[in-house]
Amino acid sequence: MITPYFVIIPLFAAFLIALIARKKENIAAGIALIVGIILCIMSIYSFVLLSGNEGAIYYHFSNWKAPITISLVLDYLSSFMLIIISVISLIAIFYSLQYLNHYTGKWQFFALFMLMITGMNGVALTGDFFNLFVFIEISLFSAYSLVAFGCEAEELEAAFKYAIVGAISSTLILFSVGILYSITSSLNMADVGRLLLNEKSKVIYLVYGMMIVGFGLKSALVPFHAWLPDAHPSAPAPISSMLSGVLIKVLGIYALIRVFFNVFGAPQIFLQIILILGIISMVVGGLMSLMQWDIKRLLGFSTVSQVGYIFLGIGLGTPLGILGAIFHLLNHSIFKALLFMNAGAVEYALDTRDMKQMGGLSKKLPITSTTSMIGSLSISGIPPFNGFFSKLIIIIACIQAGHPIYAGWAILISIITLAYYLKMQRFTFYGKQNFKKIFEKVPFTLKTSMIILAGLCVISSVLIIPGIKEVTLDKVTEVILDKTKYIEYIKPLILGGR
Amino acid sequence: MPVEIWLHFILGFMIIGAIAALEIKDVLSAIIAVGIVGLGLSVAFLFLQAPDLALVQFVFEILCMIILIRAFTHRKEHKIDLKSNVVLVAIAVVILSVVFVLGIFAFKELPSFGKPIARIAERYLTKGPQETGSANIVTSIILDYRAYDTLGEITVLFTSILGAFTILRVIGRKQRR
Amino acid sequence: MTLYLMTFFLFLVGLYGATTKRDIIKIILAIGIMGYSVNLFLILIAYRSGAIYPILTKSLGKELMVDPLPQALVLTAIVIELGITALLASLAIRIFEKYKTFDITQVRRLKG
Amino acid sequence: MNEEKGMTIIVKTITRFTVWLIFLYGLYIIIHGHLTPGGGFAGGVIISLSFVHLTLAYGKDFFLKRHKISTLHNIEAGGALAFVIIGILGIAWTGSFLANFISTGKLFTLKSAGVIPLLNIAIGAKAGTALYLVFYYLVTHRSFIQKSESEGEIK
Repeated sequence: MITPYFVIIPLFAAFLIALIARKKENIAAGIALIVGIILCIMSIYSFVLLSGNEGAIYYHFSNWKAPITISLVLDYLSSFMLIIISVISLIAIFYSLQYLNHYTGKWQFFALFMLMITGMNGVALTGDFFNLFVFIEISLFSAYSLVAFGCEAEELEAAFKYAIVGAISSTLILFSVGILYSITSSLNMADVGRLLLNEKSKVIYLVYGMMIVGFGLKSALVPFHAWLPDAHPSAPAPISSMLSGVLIKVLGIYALIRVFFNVFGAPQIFLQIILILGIISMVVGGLMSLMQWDIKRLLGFSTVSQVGYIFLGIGLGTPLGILGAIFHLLNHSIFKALLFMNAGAVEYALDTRDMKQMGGLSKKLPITSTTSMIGSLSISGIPPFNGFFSKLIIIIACIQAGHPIYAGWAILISIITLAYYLKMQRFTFYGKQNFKKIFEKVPFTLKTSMIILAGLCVISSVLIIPGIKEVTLDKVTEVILDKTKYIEYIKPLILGGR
Repeated sequence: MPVEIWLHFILGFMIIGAIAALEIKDVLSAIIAVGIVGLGLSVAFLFLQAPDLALVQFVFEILCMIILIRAFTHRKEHKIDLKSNVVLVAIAVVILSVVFVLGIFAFKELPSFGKPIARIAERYLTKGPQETGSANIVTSIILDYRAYDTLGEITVLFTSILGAFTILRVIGRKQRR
Repeated sequence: MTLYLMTFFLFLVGLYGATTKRDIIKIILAIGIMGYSVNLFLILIAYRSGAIYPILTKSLGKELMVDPLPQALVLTAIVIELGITALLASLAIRIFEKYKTFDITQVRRLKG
Repeated sequence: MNEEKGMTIIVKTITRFTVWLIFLYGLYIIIHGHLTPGGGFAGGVIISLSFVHLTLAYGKDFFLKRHKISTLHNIEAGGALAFVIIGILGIAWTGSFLANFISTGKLFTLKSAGVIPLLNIAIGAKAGTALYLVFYYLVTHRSFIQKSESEGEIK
């Protein structure tokens, strides 16, 4: 049973780093790297393992049965999220080995990084509402600290805003969990889903509202997005790519999908709200990105816009829409991580994030420039790269579901995306040279990580080829759309003993 | 007097304390007002038959007050007569009142006070002591039935201490050349 | 029912403070108030009329006890609240060092 | 309140008696967590309050002369690690993480409830030191950092 080890291993590593590696930074980095590799192998293995276990593995703690104790549910959706978490985090750990040369406190960085992975893995696996809240808090606490890692004024300010927003949203989620417990007297997600089938009280709408606001704040949907363009750029580059690439997806989008599709059974009012908010965030994020001159802020607003695409796909509620959303989620985590790492490399070389002080870098930093070009083309949806396919699926799904206007918006924003990324390329890597001198060359681990991610941008398009699609993305889509399977397993165990 | 009336009294007291804490000008008084709200909560826990929580809330409140007072009140430069933005306050009050009115309709549907469903609770109460050997059933839940949550809890505490330690480094970045 | 509504009102008071106040210390206190109200709500829904605390003693027989599960949850929630208070306080101290003020409207190098 | 030297002689004398009472009460709460109200966390907070009490009365340097801050860090991480290790031992004995693998014993006696008292002690050690560390860092932030920089503890 490998399920609990996804949480135990990084947790153990974090405590171990705090115990033995406080003065020895290389040991801390080594432990983190080893854990990253182990988790990466385990997560891919878990996806393979599922096909032999009818698509779901359940694990119960402390030797008790489900509604009494906490259960972990490993199905294709969880496994998919685990793969994203572990692959991106492994690359981010590798990237930060040399990126952290200019920071103090390496061991705190790696310990907090391990705790962030613990929290996200816990969220992806848990089958219990209160446990979801606890693990959200673990990953958020480490995220606040890592955003403020540089201890500059702006970073502290961004971390404070993020912490306030995070605390409000977590409190809302806890309140709604309390209401759910009151009407069902259970905390297990599957059990709650089963009991809500014949529950017709109005208070459930209050729960919907609180959950949408709570998880919407975490995933930066537009009325709740104000913290993201501050918090994500302020962090060190590997953390920015973790936050934008993985954290908001696990805490916001994954949690919303799990709660609303598998537990509440995709109520129509939820789909409508998510659809509208998704389109608004797509448009607002895109337009705001056009006006940015700080390279990382531009990427931050771009995240808001791309998250809008994902929510558009989810809000359609059709199998094709959800397939597109899932695929775009994977792709976005790859190329947004890549783009933040590029920005980090540029910042490492020039010590500035202002695009007006760059220009003509393509000759000095050829690898950074090339990989950044690949990332930009992917995110704006140019054919050979993965972003094209996921956006295409979402647009086709819009037309198929009878919303051609939404498809039009998606195409328009895709063009705007291309425009602001071309602007970024033009002012950063091409055109007139505006910087004075390059402080330092981009080190080895930074280059390697960027090349790997750029390779993944091309490779992940393979997932959409018929034949491979059926065993990967379609399985994930099935889990989301099939509510009965998720809640079924709890039935024979009601109030069971050991 | 029945428990409900006492609780109404304590809750009213807590609401007044909370509003006072948010509106008072002086930092020390505001922190103490919140401390009173927390101690009111501790008393409410006693009335609601939760002695574990009353104890934890009580000591937690003392520690929090000591930390906040020592961390914030010796900063002489700080003046706290800040006026909030009137437009923002108006918007917030309108939205929150709407939410409150919606809440009136929603909370009617909850099981009424004093009559919870307590489906799983029966299981814990009847079999808990025999199965875990702990006379304190709350302890048997947090350390046996749901010990994984407690692991999460100590991890949260660990993270926040490590985070505070990280944030309080004086020098975050080394000088660039 | 009125008890639930009063708790909800306390929650909204905290939310009001966290969204409108300008002073960083007041915002931290408001977050604390929100936490209190949620904890109280969880314990209110666990109460059974005429029940006693869920701890066995030798002299007691089989008496009605309150729901122990929310008490276990609130124990965890209190610790989490303590963690967020500590983290916010340390952030506030550092912000005061850098900006020399606790006024959130002047802590504004970022435009978001 | 003078941070360096602490409070007056009266406070110091009374503290000398009360601090042990507080500390022992915290220990009692931790050890009897499975029998009476309280538990690891409540007891840990009380123990940390006794340290806080000392620090407030005697000034912030008093405590550190006796115990180095890194010892406290070790106890904190060690307590957390002990919790995880007890959980992993559960896997080894019964196949389930955090399982109660020691026999539960007789109800109402101190030596009952299997691993619960051990977990309580681990939580108590962790929470007690952790909360004192938070207090210490927040209250003595500036001077602590300068001092440890000169000692080379923080690079």
